[in-house]
Amino acid sequence: MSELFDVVLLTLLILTALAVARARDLAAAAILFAAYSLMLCLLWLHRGAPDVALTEAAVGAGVTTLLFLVVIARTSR
Amino acid sequence: MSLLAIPFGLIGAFFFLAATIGLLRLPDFYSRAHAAAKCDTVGAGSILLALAFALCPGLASFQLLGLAILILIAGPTASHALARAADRRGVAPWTTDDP
Amino acid sequence: MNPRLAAAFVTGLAVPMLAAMAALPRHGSPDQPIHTHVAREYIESGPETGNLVTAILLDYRGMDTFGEVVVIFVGLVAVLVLARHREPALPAASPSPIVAFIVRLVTPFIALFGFHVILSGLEVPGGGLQGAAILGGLVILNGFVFGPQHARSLLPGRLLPWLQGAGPLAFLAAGIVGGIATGFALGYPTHLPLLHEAMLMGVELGIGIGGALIFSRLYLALEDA
Amino acid sequence: MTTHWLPALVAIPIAGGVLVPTMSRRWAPAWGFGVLIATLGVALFLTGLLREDTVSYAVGGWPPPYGIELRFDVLSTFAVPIALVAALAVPFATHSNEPVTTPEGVAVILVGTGGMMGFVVAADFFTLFVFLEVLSISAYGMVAMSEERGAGLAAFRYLLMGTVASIVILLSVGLLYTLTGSLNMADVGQRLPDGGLPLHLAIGGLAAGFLLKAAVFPLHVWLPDAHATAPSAVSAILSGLIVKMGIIGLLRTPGLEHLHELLIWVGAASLLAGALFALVQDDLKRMLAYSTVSNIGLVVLGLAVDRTGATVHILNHAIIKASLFLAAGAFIHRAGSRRIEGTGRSMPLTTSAFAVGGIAAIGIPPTGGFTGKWMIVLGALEAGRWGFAVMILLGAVILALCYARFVVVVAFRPSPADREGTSEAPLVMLVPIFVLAALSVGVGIIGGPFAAFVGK
Amino acid sequence: MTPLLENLDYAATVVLLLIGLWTVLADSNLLKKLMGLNIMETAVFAFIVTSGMIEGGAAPILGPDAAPPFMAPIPHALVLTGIVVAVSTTALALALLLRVHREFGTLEIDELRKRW
Repeated sequence: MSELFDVVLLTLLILTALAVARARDLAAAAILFAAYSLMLCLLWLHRGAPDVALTEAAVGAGVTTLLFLVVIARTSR
Repeated sequence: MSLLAIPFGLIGAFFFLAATIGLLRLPDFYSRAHAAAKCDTVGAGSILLALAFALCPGLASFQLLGLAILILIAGPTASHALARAADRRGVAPWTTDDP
Repeated sequence: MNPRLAAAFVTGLAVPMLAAMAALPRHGSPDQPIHTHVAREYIESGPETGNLVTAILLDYRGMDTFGEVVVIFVGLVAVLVLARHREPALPAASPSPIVAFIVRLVTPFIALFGFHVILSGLEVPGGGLQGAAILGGLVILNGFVFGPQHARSLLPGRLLPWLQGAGPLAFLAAGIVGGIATGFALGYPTHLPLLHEAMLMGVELGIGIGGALIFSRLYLALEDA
Repeated sequence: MTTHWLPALVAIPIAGGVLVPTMSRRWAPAWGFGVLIATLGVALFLTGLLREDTVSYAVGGWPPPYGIELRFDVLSTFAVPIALVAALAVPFATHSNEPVTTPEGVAVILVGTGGMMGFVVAADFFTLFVFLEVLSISAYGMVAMSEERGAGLAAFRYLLMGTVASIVILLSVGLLYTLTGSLNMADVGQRLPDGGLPLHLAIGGLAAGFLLKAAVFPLHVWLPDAHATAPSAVSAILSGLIVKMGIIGLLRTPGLEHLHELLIWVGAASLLAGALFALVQDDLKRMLAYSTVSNIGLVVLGLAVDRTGATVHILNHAIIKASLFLAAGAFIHRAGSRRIEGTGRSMPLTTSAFAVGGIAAIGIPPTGGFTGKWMIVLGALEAGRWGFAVMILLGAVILALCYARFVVVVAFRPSPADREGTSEAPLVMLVPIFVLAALSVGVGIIGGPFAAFVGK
Repeated sequence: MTPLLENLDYAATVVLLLIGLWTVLADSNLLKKLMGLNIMETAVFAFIVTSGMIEGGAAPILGPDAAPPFMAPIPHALVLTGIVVAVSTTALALALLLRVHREFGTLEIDELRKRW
């Protein structure tokens, strides 16, 4: 049986993923995706995987989101 | 030293609570951003200070102090950039004339 | 695809997948095969101290990490083929003085932290790739605030084609040196501690610097494709 | 048996690819060609060694299952056609105005070749995945090299479906690892549990992912656009080599025998659907793309009834389909557009090479296409599935109609008035086409001993 | 057989994977499809990291203070590689989308079908 912290975090993760899937505004979806990545990073830290958490924070939430934002800005002007 | 953690933690918690209520209740983008910025700086700053006191003395408390300074720099800058971008985009501030 | 059809398909997939997940060994229990076979060997006979994940990335499974740096390299090169029609990127709207000041203030600290992460990966969480993402993110941040032209000026000009391949090249060099010293490509000579250390550092630096340049160039290519 | 040439097989093209962007535009194609010929030499040397024993290499000196193992076995002989086709595609592309032979373009082809080499010699599931990604990302980039309108969209759809396939494969590798605690293929095979839903999900996931990468009907929807819009030299690599990686992945999947019944039906459907779609195409490259779907179907069917035949057929088909796409590229180059009616009248050499390739693709003896197809037909008969043997022959008849039609269109239709005086293809195009066309016949003539070698 | 409740974390990763797959299949915007793909990828990473977890285990960083049991380190190494693969696929996909947008002026599937 998982701990309460895990259950809350996983529920939030699923809700955020659903929010990304349902968002109509692309920039909002990108920011929600960054939030999703950061929560995932928290989960991994809790799972004893600090290396993965650091990488997810820097690459998944950082670089990927920034690249998404560049493309969203360029395709909507 | 670690007794000092209690008041700072309470202050941080209070600011987080107030900022969250503000974020949900305030009428327009600028005032909500203002509330969120308080949450970032005072709230997170106090809690980090509280943690630093709790772990004092040690390397970790210095790292936490550094983190607090970083947040003190980054939070307001981000709020400022957001508000400025909104202003440039023509988001109008709320006034008392609005319903 | 029609959303309803897609929803039906996804729901149909959910049933067998969830059932299979229920039938897996309980996660977290120490007697599942994942903990009793290869991983145990690494923990028991691996290095005495330090970050085991980095040891696996560079040593036991070095070939995979070589493939990984090749993947980002080829991603960049493919993007560069696409971005040949370049329109000069628009200069950024004049940045707010506050933001500009703060970004100038923190840039050297973040750069220092990036290099720290690259080099300390052997002992604590971190490593070449994480540091590369931090340095690359720093260049992207500067591009957001001061415009892509400024971000481009932060990169080394003439050496760029060499340095962007630094990751694979460092691995190839380590592969050959290790091959001569131990008889196996990508072997690390534990009987020569100084060379061992130098090889690990060289590979980490190669991944870090090459990766940082690749992330920065990916951003620049998207900005003026 | 161990030799350092085995890691070198992967390292040489990748090192070459990493260094190309440092050189000037003029030298890039020559460098690429040289590196690929060197790779071909290594591949031939390793194939020669294989007559005595399988070659195995423990990277970093860590014995399997603790370290990564590379292994050169019968399936890895696919390294020879990989190096050959890639090497011939580079000089072929020097005449096109598409960016295939810019330093970046050559780098993509070289690294992609290295990825395929890593894929065929990997004896570890995660290494297999990593090199699958190297070659897939190169493939998406190769499609995007086309200047044609819509090529970007075709490449994006290819990327989307290819990445879904990769994700499914990674999930299955993760499941296998959770079940066995190991990633080494041989070790996983030994430690596999007897049954259970997770095992079936893992095997099914691997099969689904590789079938998607191999473009089997009805998962083929990405293939025609991607293969038809790509520059012709690249289409030869994509259709001849990269879709075959899905088949090699299937051949590496443990416990595939659980899925034989599925494979035989999917293969038969793909075989017929591909041939029928090919029949209604008016564009030569799209027809060739659908003919690839049909041939992949044949191979998937063959996996279930006669693995040796399937292996022989992917080797032969790589060479045949590459020669056909290069010939199509020569027609398009001379015609200046995709409307190629009558171009062949002034290009007798290319047209005859195309016809030879067509005969080989249909599978008429003594060409290379015959050996594998015949073995699969015999295998189907032996298994008592004579209905499938009939389907294979029916597919061959339909494909024969397709190829005959295009030979007629190219060679006997009058060409449009504005295009009088086209001439034979330039030498750098003609030589690669002829080498491959000659080989597609030659492999058939030595087919018997070759099949015996593969079957061993 | 363990009941699904005991493997709740695995079940959550399956849900995330399917949310991503649904976005890839059903969303009408190509950028959103790409985000769905990223969600699928992270879901698989979450599955792999979860499989290497051990109850009450420590992070696999050895040292004088660290005591077993340790989390299995190989899944962490695999996921690190996977994250890098994901970001480079995403970057290439974004470059392709810029080209699509330059050629057709839109990233909505319905519009693209009309302008093809």
